[in-house]
Amino acid sequence: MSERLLAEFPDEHAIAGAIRALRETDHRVLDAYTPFASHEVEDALARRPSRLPFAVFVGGMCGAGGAYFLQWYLVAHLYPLVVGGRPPHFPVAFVIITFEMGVLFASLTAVIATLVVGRLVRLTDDVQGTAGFETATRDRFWLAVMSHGPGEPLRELLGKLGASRVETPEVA
Amino acid sequence: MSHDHDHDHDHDDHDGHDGHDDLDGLDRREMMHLLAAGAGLAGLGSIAACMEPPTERIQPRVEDPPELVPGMPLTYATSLPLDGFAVGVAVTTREARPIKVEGNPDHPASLGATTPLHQASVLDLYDPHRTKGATERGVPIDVASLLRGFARRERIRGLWFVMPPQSSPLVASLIDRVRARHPGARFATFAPLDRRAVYQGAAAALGRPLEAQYRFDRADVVVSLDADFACAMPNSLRWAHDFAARRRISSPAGEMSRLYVAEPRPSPTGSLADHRLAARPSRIPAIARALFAAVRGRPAPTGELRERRWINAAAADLAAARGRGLVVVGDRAPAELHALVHALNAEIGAFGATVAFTPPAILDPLGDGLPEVADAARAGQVELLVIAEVNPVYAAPELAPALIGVRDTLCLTHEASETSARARWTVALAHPLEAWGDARAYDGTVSLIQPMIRPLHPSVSLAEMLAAFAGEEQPDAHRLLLEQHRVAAPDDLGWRAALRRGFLENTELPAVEVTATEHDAEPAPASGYDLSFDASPVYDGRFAGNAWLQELPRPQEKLTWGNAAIASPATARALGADHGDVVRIKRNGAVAELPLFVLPGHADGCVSLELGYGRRAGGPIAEGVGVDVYPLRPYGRGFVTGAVIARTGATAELAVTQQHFGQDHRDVAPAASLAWYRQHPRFTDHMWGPTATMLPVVEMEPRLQWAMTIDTMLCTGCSSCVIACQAENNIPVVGRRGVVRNRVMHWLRIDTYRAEDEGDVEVVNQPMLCQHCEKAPCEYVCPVYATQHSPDGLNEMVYNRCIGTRFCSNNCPYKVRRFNWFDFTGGSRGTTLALQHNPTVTVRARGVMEKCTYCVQRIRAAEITARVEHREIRPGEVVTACQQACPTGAIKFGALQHAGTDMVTWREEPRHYAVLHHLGTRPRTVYLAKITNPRPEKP
Amino acid sequence: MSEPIILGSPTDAELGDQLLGTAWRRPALGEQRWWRVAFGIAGALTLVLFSLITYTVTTGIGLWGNNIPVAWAFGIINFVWWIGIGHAGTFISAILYLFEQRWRTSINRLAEAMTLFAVMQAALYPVLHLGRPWFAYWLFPYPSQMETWPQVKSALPWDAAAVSTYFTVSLLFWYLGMIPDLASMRDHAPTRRRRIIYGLFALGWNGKASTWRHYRAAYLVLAGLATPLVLSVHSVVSSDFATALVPGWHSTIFPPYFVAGAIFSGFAMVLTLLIPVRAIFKLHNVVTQKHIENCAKLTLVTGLIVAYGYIVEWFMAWYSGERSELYQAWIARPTGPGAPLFWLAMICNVLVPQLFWWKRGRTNVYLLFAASLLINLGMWSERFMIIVQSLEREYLPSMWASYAPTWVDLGLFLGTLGFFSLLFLLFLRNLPVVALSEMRELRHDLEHDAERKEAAAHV
Amino acid sequence: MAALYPRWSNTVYRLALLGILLGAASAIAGPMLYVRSTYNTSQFTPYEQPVEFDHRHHARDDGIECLYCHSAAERSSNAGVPSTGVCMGCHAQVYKDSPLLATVRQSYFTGTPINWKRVHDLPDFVYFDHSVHIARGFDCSACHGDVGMMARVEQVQPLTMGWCIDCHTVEHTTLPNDAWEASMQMLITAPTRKPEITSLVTCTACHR
Repeated sequence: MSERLLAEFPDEHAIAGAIRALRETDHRVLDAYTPFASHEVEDALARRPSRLPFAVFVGGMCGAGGAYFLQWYLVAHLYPLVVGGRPPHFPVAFVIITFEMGVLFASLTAVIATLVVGRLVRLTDDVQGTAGFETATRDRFWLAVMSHGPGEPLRELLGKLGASRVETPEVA
Repeated sequence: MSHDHDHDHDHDDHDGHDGHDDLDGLDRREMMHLLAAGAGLAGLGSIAACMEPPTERIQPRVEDPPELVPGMPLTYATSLPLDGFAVGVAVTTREARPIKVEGNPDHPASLGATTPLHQASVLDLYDPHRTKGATERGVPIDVASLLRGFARRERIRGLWFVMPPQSSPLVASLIDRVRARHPGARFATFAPLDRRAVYQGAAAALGRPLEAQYRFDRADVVVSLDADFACAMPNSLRWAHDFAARRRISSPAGEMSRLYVAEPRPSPTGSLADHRLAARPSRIPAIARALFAAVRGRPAPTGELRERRWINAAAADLAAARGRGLVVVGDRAPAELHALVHALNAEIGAFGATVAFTPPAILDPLGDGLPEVADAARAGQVELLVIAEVNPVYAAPELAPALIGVRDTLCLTHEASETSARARWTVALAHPLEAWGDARAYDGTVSLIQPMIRPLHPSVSLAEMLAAFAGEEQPDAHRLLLEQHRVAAPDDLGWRAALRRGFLENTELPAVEVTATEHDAEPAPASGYDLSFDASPVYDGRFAGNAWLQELPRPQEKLTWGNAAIASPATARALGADHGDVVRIKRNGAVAELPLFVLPGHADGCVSLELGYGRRAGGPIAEGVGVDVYPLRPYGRGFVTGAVIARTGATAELAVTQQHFGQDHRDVAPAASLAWYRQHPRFTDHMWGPTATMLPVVEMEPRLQWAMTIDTMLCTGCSSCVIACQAENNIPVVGRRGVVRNRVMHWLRIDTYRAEDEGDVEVVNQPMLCQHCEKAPCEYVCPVYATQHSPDGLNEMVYNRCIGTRFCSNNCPYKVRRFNWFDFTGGSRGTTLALQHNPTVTVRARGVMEKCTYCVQRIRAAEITARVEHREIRPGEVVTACQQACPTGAIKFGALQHAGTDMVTWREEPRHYAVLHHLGTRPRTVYLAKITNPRPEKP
Repeated sequence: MSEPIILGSPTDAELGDQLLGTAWRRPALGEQRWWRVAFGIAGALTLVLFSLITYTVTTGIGLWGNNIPVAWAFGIINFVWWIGIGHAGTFISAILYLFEQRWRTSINRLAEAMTLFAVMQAALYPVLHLGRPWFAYWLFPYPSQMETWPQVKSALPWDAAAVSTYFTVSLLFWYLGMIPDLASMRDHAPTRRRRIIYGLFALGWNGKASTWRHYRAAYLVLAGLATPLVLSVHSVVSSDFATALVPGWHSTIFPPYFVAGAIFSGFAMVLTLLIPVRAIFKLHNVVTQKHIENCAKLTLVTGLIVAYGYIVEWFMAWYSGERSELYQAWIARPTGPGAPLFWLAMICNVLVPQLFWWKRGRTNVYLLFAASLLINLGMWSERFMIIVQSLEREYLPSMWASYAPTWVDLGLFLGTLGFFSLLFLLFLRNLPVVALSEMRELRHDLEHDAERKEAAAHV
Repeated sequence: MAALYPRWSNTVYRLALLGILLGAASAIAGPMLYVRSTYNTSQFTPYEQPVEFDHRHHARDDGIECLYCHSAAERSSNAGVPSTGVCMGCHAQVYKDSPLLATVRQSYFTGTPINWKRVHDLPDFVYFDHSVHIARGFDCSACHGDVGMMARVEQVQPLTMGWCIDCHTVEHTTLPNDAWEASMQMLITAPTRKPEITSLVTCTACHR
């Protein structure tokens, strides 16, 4: 039966080496927990780059398109009042609000996507309660690994790879 | 959801009438109250507005008079007398209450025009501070019983009446009946701006007191000696119309009349003058004598160069235009000067051509005056003194002690006055709009006065008071009027036609053949400073309680709410004082301290003072505004000499609506002489014609395109259009502090531009109102469509949509948009003032922009009537309030498609121009440049 | 490498204790005398602000000094001034991030907080200066049963869209950047009560690598979006004047001139706030001399652009041949009513920044603090010059008038200063002043650079 | 260290955030709904009048023309409510002493007007003109509903600006002067809004 373990590493290089080493074995590296966005760990995990910018582009275009349509529909179609001798449909004047709404919806999409994809709208999760895990937001680097077989051999392997501490995650 | 103020706005101390503007009047109590409410209000604000609005009520009449359709205006003809002379007016009423006074087009003294006093009279009718009913020593008593008491008394000894000059046939017959009942009763007339000298002069020169009927439409050359005939004389409306008819030219080839004016203070007539001489009032007799001599061929030796040149030029023109010249002299001139001018007019052949003489419309013009009453009072002969409509304690301080001595005084007054405060009995005077009566116009036409509304408060007219003394227990002016004009019954067809017309036909007084005898007027010794006394916007003080007139900017000074010592820059330098410094004026023991108002074009060595201010009674609007200058004025004198003026070191704030009078090389109001205009007919072409624009042409539904044309050549600056606009469109008053802070609400203002070249001041009056631009800069900046363009070319202002960003006012280059800084109209809600509001125009709330709408309510009413009658709008059917009031007809309004109307023909004249044309706003209001007609070689 | 941007080489733990410690150091801010005095003054001014707002809303704009023709005065001056100050924060955190100016890391949160609080003061005025502020919602296209909509050819709905977008994006960018730090505070705050509160805002962050990946992508995208946004917002604010017809307003230099002026007065406010905060919390090791010098240099650059803006205004006024423009720029402003404020603007905006050509000028902290206050005073009087003086001397000489503020105007302006300080003091007390996770990342990057440099040196 | 938050706190947290969002949304949507509800437009609330006047009896049974009592509608902006004299025109003879008409008689002989409650109340800044609508052939029922069926008059149409605009922007010719259905039919079958500013839709048509 497979078991999930959490290993604490003193610094970036240690955890990066451990990740590369573990990838050769058939243990599954679930995720790393780092106090800051470390490039080394990211390269080591070698996951697909985030597709968030694409979502943001789509959100931005919807915002801009929707804003332009709304302005045209209200000002040029429903009640086409003439002001200052300008024709009711006056694209030059619609550009600014279109741009602003494009930026607004793009930003909202970015933040909401981050919260959703990062599953951030929560107070706690499965690893939060593990003993000593608070150092993950201080100076230590934690690694979550799913053992292939029983947990024991993985525990020693992690020790050898430089883990200063290995814990089993507490389901609070 | 609209947020209307649920808590009434009058929680602070003063009367809301003049707008809520006492910034430093904030007391601690109010501050704490607001602090406490502060946190709650933000949340409650929206919820408070959701409470169910109270259901409105409808109260139909019990019995429907056939002619009264709810919602339809009705216009009745009546007349408004002033010091004896009546002007026919047509009053618009809604739901049986008068809301707007307009001129009666058929009446000879009006021809459709009105003066500011006529326009503002409707506000006096609804003044909440009017006296109501009768009081005896302050204790309210019943009016009818008081009158019955006097009616029963016979042969009262020492009965004196003091009243303004009368021309009414009804009053004449009542006076005879009172004399019959009380032998020895004496009737004296008193008017602060007295015209006795006119009749004394006529008596001296022509044998008997006669009235001069001038024909300005036949006069090619007019010389005015301190006579503001276009604005401030009894028949000014008619004279302004006639003068304009002769003056206006429709092409460079036209023939203009020429106007010479010699006057101390720049006046509306003076602003049209081709040659204007700033002359001290004491110099006017000398100038007249020199002119008389020059006309007879002996050029004048006296006076300095400018005066001599002016006299020789005038004399030359008068001699050349024999039979088509006219010399006019102001009412306040001394009697000998009047006599001399009659002789002068005879000399230049004006008699029978440009001037005719008729018996005066005024009854017994040289009869008893106030001095006779004072002498009798001192001699103890006055038992019962009846003072009607006049205020001698205020307006004749010299004679007041004698009058106050009388034991029994009855005062018939419109509002609590200085005189009524000391009278034993005070009776409310009926306003002309709520009383029956008659009066003669200047030319003698008997004009009828009929009530527009049942009297608001128990009040009595002068005729009814006289009838009481004549023995009538229940005096009824209507019955008396019918008897006077021998009308069988009220529904007599002839009488109804007369009432509908407003006057009795061909009752004008016949002309009399006269010859003038020679007279000489020796000039008064000029020592110290001259003081000349003028009528003010509140006339002689009787209209001081009228907020519209108090806030009406004076034609040349643009001063409001109070008076000032007006002097020339040279006099100010001589006094070492500057604009706004308070000066002390002393003469024969009388002292007055007023701020100095420096006015270019004013005569040197002379100070102009305006009567009617510094009232000590008359309601909150009148009291304490300006300084009372009557003490400086000996009884009945138009001007005095020998005054001593000194700086006091203090300064005072002058509430003016225009502070800069130069054009700063911007060609805003072009003017030219006739000769120059003939050489360069297209001199305003750079301010006309289409302007380049990147904007595509916007097509809208084809409808009549409204536009306006104003001829600045005819505008005297008299400002009756400003008050007409205020009366028609419910424009509020902001009070003195509001004017000082540039928050005046008038939708139409008269911009006056002055140019000084070697001593002469050229003046252009330019009525400035919303131009209704086709490419309006105010429209595209409004964030909520509160202002936009209609298919018929109007720049529309929607008050209920405006949120008050005020960007439109910033972006309007003409600055014609006004803002409701406070709740200016809240004070009138619930008082009789609200009755004056025009129901077809929204009464604006706080925080909303407003501007001239070309009287859109009149345009839409005409549109609706035309649509209901399945026809097009007729040319000239829509008349704006300002166009209607203008005496010289300078404002023309109409549709561009109506080719035949004046508005369109005037537009094509070569001297047409648009103000700020280069900005590309394409205004619909087009102006015509001012043309003057100086002598070819400048004298 | 010129001066280092982090002094000493603190470990992650030391950085954490120092930078998070600002929120719970002993003695706590609350007990210190200067804090209580500052908080008292700021609280009083905030109370003055809200009572004057109520007084103005219930009584009318007439309480202010505005009149016709000067229909806009303190209301719009303060709006443009505050929103101008707000732009430096986004400039530092977004634009300098894109230019990989690593020194921006330690001051970006403080600047961004200043932006948010400044925009809150600014957003107050477009509603408060309305004649009928309870209908301000008509500026937004809600489904109205009156079937009437906002008029989008006017610059004011653009303002409404721009300012609300700017506030939202700044708030998101600031909050997103703070989530990792809030997580650190949730884990290391001294008392359980504080840790629960921080936990509420930390959204359960625990530094998962996959989340970091999306986080960094989102942060980069937001920085990318905020850059054109900050340039567009003040261009839109300048379009309030540039699209108008008033002489002195309608010139094409306004958008760049206003944006430069905004960043110029923004950096001045950053300096005004940074210097005292650095001294109080002893952040000299992370906010080094180089940061202060860079802020001074950027202030100088943007100051010169503002000076260029003035020159173009004068030249265009003469070059246009339009009498009213010439009179406005050459006669009305230097000699007309309000001329002292014109000269104050010229001195403070053009002469004062020239001090920063000299190193001594850029490093003397007291001189910088004084210069920053003067610059903001100058920028306020520049807005006065543009708005009020232009309206006082317009096209028709008959409507020339002058303006004078009332005590309500001054009270409201001081009130906004108080409310801004109140918010800033609360920020200093409860939230990490410097972005901790970004500083750690910066420290590690600097180490990698050092190692790579050594490796290159040995080869 | 013990877990700071129990597991269930996540769901509570998400519900709280959702509550805040919904609260904000309802703060915006709430007034919009209220404005369209009959509380605000005061529709379908029969007003209790000082005199129990029953239109069903007068208008439908006796077939009295609307314009007989509301005679001003053809010539003026204001339709006008009949004066007591108009009532007494018939009721001097018919039902001379009916108790229901006590108020009318008392008003007629003492000269005090009857204090009716206004049912169709437009805001003061709106200038509606009856005469031009009648001239265009509109029947009273188009806006007032079928008064002939009402015991007490109530407001049927919302009389909101949107409602007026829907009619004013539709391209229509003069209407045949028939009953309620035709005018309502015209509204339903009308082609879509004609996007052009005509004299009917420009603001000073109704706001002056």
